[in-house]
Amino acid sequence: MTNPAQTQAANLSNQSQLPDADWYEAYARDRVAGLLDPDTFVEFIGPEQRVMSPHLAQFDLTGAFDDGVVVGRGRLDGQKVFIAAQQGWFLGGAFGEVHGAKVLGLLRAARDSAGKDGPRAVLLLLDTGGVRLQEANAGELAISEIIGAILEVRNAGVPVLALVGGRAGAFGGGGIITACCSRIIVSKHARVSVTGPEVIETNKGVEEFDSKDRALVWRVCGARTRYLTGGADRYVKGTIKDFREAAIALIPHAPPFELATLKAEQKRLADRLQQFGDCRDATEIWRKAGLSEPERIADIADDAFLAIARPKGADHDAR
Amino acid sequence: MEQFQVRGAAKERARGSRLEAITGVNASGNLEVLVERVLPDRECLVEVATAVTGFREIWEAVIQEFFERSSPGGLRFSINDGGARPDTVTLRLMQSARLMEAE
Amino acid sequence: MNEIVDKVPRVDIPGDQVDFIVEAGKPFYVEPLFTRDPASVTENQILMGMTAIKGIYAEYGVKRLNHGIGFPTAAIELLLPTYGEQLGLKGKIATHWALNPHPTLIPAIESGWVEQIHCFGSEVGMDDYMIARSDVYFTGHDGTLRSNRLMCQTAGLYACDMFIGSTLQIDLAGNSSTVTPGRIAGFGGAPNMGSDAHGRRHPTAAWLKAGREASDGPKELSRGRKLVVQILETFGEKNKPNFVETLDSVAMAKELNFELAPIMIYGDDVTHIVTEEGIANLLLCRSAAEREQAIRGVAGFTDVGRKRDRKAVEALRQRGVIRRPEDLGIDALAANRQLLAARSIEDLVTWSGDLYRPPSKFRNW
Amino acid sequence: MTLDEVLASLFPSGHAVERGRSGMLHGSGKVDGQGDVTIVGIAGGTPLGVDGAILLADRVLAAVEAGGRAPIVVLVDTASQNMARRDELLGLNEYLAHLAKSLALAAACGHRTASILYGPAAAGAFIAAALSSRSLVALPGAQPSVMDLPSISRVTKLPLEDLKKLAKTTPIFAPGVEPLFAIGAVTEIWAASEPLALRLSALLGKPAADGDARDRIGLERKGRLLAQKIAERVAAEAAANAGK
Repeated sequence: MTNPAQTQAANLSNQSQLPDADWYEAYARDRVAGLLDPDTFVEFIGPEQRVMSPHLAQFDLTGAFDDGVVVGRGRLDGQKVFIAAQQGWFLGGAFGEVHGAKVLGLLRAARDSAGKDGPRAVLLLLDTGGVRLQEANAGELAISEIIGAILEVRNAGVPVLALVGGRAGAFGGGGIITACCSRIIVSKHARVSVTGPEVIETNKGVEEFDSKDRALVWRVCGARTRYLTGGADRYVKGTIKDFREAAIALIPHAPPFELATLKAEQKRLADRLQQFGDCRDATEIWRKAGLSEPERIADIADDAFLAIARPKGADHDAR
Repeated sequence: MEQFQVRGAAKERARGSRLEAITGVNASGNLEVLVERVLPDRECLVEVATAVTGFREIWEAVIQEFFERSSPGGLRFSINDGGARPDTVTLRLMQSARLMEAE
Repeated sequence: MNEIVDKVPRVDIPGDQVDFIVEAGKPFYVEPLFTRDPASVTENQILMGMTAIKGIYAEYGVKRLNHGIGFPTAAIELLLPTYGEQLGLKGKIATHWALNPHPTLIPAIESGWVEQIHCFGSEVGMDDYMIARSDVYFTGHDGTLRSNRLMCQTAGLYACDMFIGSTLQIDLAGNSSTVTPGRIAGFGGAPNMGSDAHGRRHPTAAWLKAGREASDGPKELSRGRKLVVQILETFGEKNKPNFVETLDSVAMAKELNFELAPIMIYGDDVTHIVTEEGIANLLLCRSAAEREQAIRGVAGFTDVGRKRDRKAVEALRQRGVIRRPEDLGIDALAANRQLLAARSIEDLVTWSGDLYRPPSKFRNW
Repeated sequence: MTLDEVLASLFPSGHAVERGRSGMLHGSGKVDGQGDVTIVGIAGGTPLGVDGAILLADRVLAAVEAGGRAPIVVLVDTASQNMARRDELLGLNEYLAHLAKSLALAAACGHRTASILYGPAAAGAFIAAALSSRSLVALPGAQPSVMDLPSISRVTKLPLEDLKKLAKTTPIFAPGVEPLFAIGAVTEIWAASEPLALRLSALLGKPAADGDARDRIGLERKGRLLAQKIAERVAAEAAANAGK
């Protein structure tokens, strides 16, 4: 009787509980409030402005007052940051025209104000299935624009962090956006991927990918696999505070966007193909990487998982 | 999809001084409610956009009872609904009214 | 059978009762029927759970009980170590259970709420946990559950002071059924759990209190009553009302020429109905008309609920027949998922000391 | 157009293009007025997977490292990203991002980048190979898409016929060159009858817009009416709040 689509969001009326709340369950606004220093968040184009998607009505869908993304500025450990948080509950957090343009505008503002008085970092709280099919072209293009803008922000010397741990994960263009950021923070529930398991199953058959085998889904796309192979930089336990602490720690250690970084990434990704290119399951990768008890890694508790020494190369500046 | 308004009279002005609040989310079986303190003290209004048609009568009953119980004078509620059940609608309306009680 | 072997580790069904054997060649798929994902528990189910704990469990001091498999009772299981603890009810309620191995009861067990559980059958993924908690679960010498179905049915009928479970439809007399158009579901042990055994003679405080509420006769001669509680939201999936004038099972019985309409629990056995609107205590009703208004009075915005006689319902509320959450001192807005002892399957695994192994379909990691 | 036709008409003054592993192309060509340009690409409708993306990125980064400002032309005839468990397991998102980053770095280092679409390109492959250059040209045979209509129909539960009708009234969701041109994703559409070499020379000779102008173009073409205004509104609110 469980249905992931019906998973309930926590409605947190008590703001002081926020830092200890589960990232996975929290609404986008609660994640923002709990992540930043208390009462420092200022929203841009707030919900009262009702800047909503004009494209959903023709699909017989109601919209959201913020089109599923909250953008604004605030302070993190006293430092200025810009922040965008997707609402994974609304249409799977997918990128549409308005949604995408809000994130794009935020990134451009960060780029244009980079410097002494500008933001110290941009935080992207991704929770998305990718493109919103009802406005697929606008969503796809927005993703490309956002990728370009992230790289411009990085080029201007401002780190961009991806924080992923929501129910929708970071799929499709959201997965590509994640990997364009300077640093990536994930929690246990995160899935970072391009093609969703259901889509692979529909196109290639259940033998290729049984999307109902949820343990397999997480071994292929999940946080532990990404973290152990260098697809994510930090693996945190699930509270909002855990994400906050990791973000604070990572901002000073963001790799620059330059040729040396990309050459290192080229080598890193080529090495991965050479080492693990014939693997079909994460347990095979973990075995090859010399980790002990690879078949248990997906099941152990977070503390035990964090005690594992990551394979060589998984901790890197090549992003 | 269906859109409509339900107006009501309130016995008194809603407590607190907060000007706006938002709660819930437009998802399957859920709804988001945006509340704004923009009306005269004795008036209240709920604007509904719902994905599910044919339940207007129940919506009106739910909202009128909410007006009676909470007396949210001066408040305008705007709803984006993803097919929530009446109990969830009542809960979200009450939650949003409670948020406005903050000073 | 999955496999034919020379010697089985234990005997559940003696060989002389078996006429045919088919080796399936692959493991038999067992549906995890009793597993409810805490992630799907709603705020209103939490509110109903709080209402039930305070207005029924605490009110009657219910210690021996059986739970159905719905989400509202799963919410109650998850509220015991939190909300129940806040109310100081540990050790005073819900200590002895006739219950399948519900994973959602793990936090209460680990918090020391539960003294004993007799299970009808087993549940996928719970084996290692039950072996480790043989102090609570009634297991055999090899650590596994015995097949206790018959004993549990008897215990449910005679020994339990309360059955509480969900249903899909309930009528104005309190009859309930899980048959709805297009969906014919069985009702497992509910008819047995959810009926008052007139042969019972051993008293408990809960049983006696329920009996006295139902009786106007001399106290010394009033018998006890089993608490039979239906807990349900006023609307079900796709906004279908759960309260109806006539059960769909009546029409179905006519259509299929059944001699008996499939009723899960008959109205005269039901003692309480709990919805998000509050509790209707049918024990305190003295006429069919009163029962009807008590039921309408908790039926929310369904047609049945909106056709209530408002004055009669208010009078019932004054008498305590109907109790709203606020009458019990419960703030509906305090019904928050943060109150759940576990909010995910993963939390249950943690509570179990990694002994509970959820089926893959429940994983999100 | 076939690959040979594309190469012949774009680079009549000469080209040397190798077809490598995984359907990947690399080499160089001569463009009048622009000198040698780097050519990379995907041919034959090959899905873009981890193996292909890493090869393409390698060539792009080599061009950046070589210095100079030689233009980079990306020829695109792919399906979508390779939909396979193995590719996802290995982190396809990182490989596609790496390709997008390499093309962005090249542009930032002064290389004129242009993707030339002469076949299909969908979803993630469309983002990484086609949309990551500063210009995107559609040749005859180009079939850009995010998601095909039957799939959109399945997800949105709207009948295919209704979607087809709807697609005539808005460029916002339907596949094809025209809608993607209207929203600003496709920079130019070239017809087979045109002198393609001249058009390429003109395109590469024109400096890329200062920054990403696709939202402005989408507005000018009336295909994407909101994006630019909203991005500007966010930036304006951010500026009004600056220093706080």
